[in-house]
Amino acid sequence: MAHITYIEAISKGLWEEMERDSSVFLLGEDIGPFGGAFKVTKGFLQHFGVNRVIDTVLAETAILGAATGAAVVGMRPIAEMQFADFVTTGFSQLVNNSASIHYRWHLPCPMVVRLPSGAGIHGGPFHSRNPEAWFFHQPGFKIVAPSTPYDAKGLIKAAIRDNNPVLYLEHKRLYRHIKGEVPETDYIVEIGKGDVKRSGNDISIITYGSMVHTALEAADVVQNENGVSVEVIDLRSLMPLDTELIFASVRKTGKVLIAHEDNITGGIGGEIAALISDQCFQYLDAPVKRIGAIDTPTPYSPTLEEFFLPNTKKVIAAVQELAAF
Amino acid sequence: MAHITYIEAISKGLWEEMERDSSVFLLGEDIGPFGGAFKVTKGFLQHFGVNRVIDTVLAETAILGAATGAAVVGMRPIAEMQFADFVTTGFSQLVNNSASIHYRWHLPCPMVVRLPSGAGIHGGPFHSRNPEAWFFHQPGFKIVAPSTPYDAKGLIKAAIRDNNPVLYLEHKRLYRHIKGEVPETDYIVEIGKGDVKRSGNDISIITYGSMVHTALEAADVVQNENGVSVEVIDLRSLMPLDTELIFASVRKTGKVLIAHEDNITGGIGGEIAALISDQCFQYLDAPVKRIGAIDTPTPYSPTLEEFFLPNTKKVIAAVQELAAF
Amino acid sequence: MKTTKRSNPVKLSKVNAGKNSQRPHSLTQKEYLQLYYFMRLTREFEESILKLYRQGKIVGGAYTGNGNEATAVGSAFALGENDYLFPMHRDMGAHLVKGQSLRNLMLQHMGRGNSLSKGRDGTGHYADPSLKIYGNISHLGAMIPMAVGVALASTLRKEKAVVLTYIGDGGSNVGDVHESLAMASVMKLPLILIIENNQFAYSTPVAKQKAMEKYSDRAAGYGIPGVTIDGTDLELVYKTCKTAVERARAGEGPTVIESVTMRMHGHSAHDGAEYVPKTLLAEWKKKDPVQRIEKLLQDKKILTSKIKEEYEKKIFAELEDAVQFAIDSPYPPAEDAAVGVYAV
Amino acid sequence: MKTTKRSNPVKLSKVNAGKNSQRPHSLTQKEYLQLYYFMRLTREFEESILKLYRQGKIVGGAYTGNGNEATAVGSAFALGENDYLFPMHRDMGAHLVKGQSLRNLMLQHMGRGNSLSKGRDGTGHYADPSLKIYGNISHLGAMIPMAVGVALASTLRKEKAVVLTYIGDGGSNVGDVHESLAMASVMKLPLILIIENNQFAYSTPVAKQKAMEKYSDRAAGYGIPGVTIDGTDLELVYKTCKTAVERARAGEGPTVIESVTMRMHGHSAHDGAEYVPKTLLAEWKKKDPVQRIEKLLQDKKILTSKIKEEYEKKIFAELEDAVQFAIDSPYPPAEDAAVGVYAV
Ligand SMILES: Cc1ncc(C[n+]2csc(CCOP(=O)(O)OP(=O)(O)O)c2C)c(N)n1
Ligand SMILES: Cc1ncc(C[n+]2csc(CCOP(=O)(O)OP(=O)(O)O)c2C)c(N)n1
Ligand SMILES: [Mg+2]
Ligand SMILES: [Mg+2]
Repeated sequence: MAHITYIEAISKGLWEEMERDSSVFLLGEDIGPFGGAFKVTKGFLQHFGVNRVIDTVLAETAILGAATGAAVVGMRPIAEMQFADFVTTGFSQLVNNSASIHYRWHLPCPMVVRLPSGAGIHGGPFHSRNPEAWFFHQPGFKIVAPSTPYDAKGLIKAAIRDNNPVLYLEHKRLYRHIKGEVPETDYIVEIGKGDVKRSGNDISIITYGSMVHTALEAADVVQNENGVSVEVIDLRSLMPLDTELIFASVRKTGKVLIAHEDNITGGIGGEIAALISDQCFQYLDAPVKRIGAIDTPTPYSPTLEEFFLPNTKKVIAAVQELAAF
Repeated sequence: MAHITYIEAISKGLWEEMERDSSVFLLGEDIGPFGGAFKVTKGFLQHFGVNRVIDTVLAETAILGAATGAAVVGMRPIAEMQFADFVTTGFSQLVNNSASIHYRWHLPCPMVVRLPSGAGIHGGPFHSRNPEAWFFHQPGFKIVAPSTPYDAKGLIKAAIRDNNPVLYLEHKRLYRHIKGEVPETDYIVEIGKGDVKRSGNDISIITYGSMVHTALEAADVVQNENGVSVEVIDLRSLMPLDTELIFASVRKTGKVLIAHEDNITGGIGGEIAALISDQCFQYLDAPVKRIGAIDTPTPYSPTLEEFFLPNTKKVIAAVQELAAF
Repeated sequence: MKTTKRSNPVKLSKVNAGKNSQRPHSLTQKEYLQLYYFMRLTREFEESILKLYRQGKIVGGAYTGNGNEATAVGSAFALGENDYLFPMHRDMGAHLVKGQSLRNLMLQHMGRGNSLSKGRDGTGHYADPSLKIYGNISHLGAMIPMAVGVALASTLRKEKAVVLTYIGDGGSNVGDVHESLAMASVMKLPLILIIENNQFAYSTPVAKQKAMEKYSDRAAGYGIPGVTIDGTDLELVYKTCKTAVERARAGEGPTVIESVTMRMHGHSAHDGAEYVPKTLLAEWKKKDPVQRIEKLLQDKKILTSKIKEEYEKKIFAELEDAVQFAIDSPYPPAEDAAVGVYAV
Repeated sequence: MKTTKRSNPVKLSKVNAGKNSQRPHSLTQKEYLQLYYFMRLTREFEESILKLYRQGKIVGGAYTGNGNEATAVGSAFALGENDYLFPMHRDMGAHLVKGQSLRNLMLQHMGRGNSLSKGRDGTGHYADPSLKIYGNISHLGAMIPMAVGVALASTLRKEKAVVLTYIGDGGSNVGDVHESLAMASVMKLPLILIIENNQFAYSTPVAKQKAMEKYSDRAAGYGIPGVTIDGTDLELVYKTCKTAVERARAGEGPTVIESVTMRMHGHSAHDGAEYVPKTLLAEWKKKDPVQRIEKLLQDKKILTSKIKEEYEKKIFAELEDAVQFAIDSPYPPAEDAAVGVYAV
């Protein structure tokens, strides 16, 4: 066991998989000598060489398309977007090519796209994107969003071993703020399996990524202040969803809050709420509630961004409202 | 009143607005002498001239970006995507520039993007896209999807007069298969207002675009065969949603089927189901059900596409299931 | 169910000269005949597609490369077995030369369950790894970044295999093409891009797609060679591509070849193309690539009427077989639609 | 709340010579001094931004154009009042020349509620229609298609106004740039694109961004003029842009100008740029654009120490005022975040 940060866990996972499988390689902007904008691949070039750690031209369509092509002929590329926001510049490659390769061509497309995501760092409208919902709607992707160092390492390794295009959402605010125990030994976190990060009986919070920590903080507060027992489900995988785990929790608690940092409208919380309302209809003691960023671009000023984002206070209020229902 | 097709209604609406406002102009591929792949702008070049009907290079990013730029300085561009599918090639311009111009710059961005959408014409994976969900999730767009000639004309005129980027989804299968009465006199259909296309008491079908006709067919069948009274709500506007109208219908019937041609998972039906489950919790006598295309790319073979798409039979089955609940 | 591959002319066992084609630029008699065979095969195949389209036997639209046969056939003929092909919608001849069977192509056009895409997509939209053919998608230019990725994989794995791909005069303006050439040129990847300038992009004349004289003028903007050639001259296409292939194989990087041709048919089978000046068609008809090679080989006394008849018999027989085979093949079972989004 | 616009040097009433700048290429004494003033103003403004960044007073990141001042100032100086400016993140000098006030720029960098973007975005990311400045977004290249649209609007409305925009050596590879040049060249739009080749894209040396010799080599691929110039030579930048502006205004279409400079600072204030060879910086330091123009004007006896002091006094006073004004200005009220997604 090592006590490491979220970002160290990602690096370790990448490193181990590159050691294990020579068909794995990295491509992206400034990932070589510089080690990447967030230093995730620091030292990789020196160890793995220029054929495994490839600095590209500044061109996301080329990066994502090249990763797709290389994957189709048997390599295992890992493409880094410098910020998740810039995946929009190569959007067509992912939704038109990568996602449907297997359905159309019956060939695996084992690629990973690393997406440094999320707000709360005063990045403004163009360095704060949570891009999951667009790809969640496009059949063919797997999407993961770890919240802890353990999950971050286990999921990057699983993503690399998966034979489908996997979008790996790594939250920038968690990079250096979250530390945790991570095995030195080889392990993966299975894609499609959520995790009960806190068990409780009164209310289920279904969440992922950065909001897991927000939910856990809120859960402690309402436990102490209101004696409300909250269960926190960390989805970990957004596609496929662990509906088993979600429904089991809902059947137990009967009350649900879905929380994500992404904008509410059209976010994946809507799909989850719809699934729960459909599949757990008889078990619901209250309407399924959702919390997320308000429906605006991510504003730049601290005051605005604070108002824009969900936070512990807002989650507590939502939980208390549900408890009172 | 003229009895005209859906596609004629779109053309008439465009024509009238171009006559009314000289700042309105068209740009796109093959829209000039050729009159567009679907002939929506046939005869426009001859009447309005090369400065109002502009054939562009084959480059959607340039088309959508140029429309955005022209709109920001006071023109009212209407960009045609030859097929909705190709909007992915200019995705970044829309979600990064157009959608947030007003929020960031406090300037109007009065542009319309025409999106010939939808499947059922054996177009295969790349000529059948229903693109609404991606943009539904991006704050800043208005999105309309008419189902009748009356709405098609009224909504294109409203879209052109709107000071925001409006995505106008025109369903290819409706172009020449749907005829209806359309006033010669000036009128608009207000964006944000849905329409009760059939009133009923037992079950509400919330739908839009091509599925409105499927729903109406199904409603007649279950009325006759099962004596079930179905209300069909045509959203017409997907963003903003007419939640008033939706909730009123749900409060009346207590049972809801949401139907769209787009893939189910992550489609806007999820958001609508979530809103209903939240806001109409006490009124629901059955779980909110959804029907749509299965979660795959649009397959090419007739047998596959038939299985892939929702149709009258499937809607009838879903309604009967709800009725029996 | 896999069906017979490569449609071979009588006695010709193999088109490609070994794994990494080292065929000299000058063509042997045998090669001339192979080329002629594939030119005719391409033309006759597309004619039968049009006939089937009019009979309502094609699912969706039908595209032909009439006028483009020399470009499609001559370019693919410069490839070796291990080389990769990313053809466009006017390049049926390239599919055939690379070894695709008429049966598989017919099955694709009729959306049958035993087609290479299993009916999920049509026409040339399929992949056949056994022949290293990776078809296009509808989005113009979108396959080129993937071709770059394959060229990168080939380089990383020291395959010495090259990647040949295509784009039209209209599609050349899509950003994907630019990003691909930027990446391929900096990485010196074994990529050959043929720009098929066939005078029109759907209804839009090429004058409305470009302000420069030649598409090959864009190559200098990436520091790579660019040439413009008469795309109806089969030998010239082959030799130009051969040079580019050898250059790529030697690790000297990408080449852009603008092949000037004419789209002799409508954009697709439903398009009457009234917007194309009759005089322009008449001009280009004189350069019909199939007639050109036929005349050349007759003048060279390589193509005898006996061989010609033999080939025609074979071609029509094969076509009949392929059409019948496809018609007799069932559509995929409906429930198949739900299967295969993910690889296991 | 609107704040004072254009930061004018002493006595200089107007920078732009009338609506559609017809200023001759040769610079008057007064113009030389205006240019010098804006060069110093740009340099000092960015220095104070860095100071504020280190003091934690800037929201988010801070970018400077140190080494790029002549390109930013000289290019914008070639514009008239009615011309449009789409500046990039190294072009603070262009904002200033086009008339933006230090107060507004400080407010932007500090995310204040009375900034032009009302705190929704930072740095140069704002629009000021009164000055025809439309800022970039973070996505490199994404503003250029919009600039093309403005150039189209200008043409359709017969404004005779030109559009000046910029991209970096890295950003030039983004597809948006290609599609923009393809459209602008075919439509002969009044667009000027300056490619700021400052040797690096973040940590990536330009040798890894291009295989051709010059970025201006790409212009021929669109049939438009392309030149490469020393971007530290203020006069040369101005005159080159002036020629391009007049060409565009005359309806002769776009021009690409590669301005070769050096990014003397890190990519942004947090970046130590250890990856940049010290020798390279030393080389370029000799060509410091601000020192170059200072020396030139001193040699020409245009810039006296008296004027220099005067300007410095004025600049530092204005900067102090702007900083204080911004610091004293409140952040927007939190609830503002929910307002203004749609125009009414
Ligand atoms: C990105 C994109 N935009 C638009 C289309 C619609 N479309 C299909 S073919 C075509 C014309 C293509 O012309 P060109 O590239 O010259 O190829 P050609 O058909 O002439 O061989 C168009 C506009 C498309 N397929 N992809
Ligand atoms: C489409 C896109 N990809 C990646 C980035 C991240 N990024 C911001 S600036 C930068 C380097 C830009 O280099 P260059 O274009 O040369 O401009 P410079 O900063 O050197 O002036 C990168 C990679 C971005 N902003 N946009
Ligand atoms: Mg063409
Ligand atoms: Mg640079």
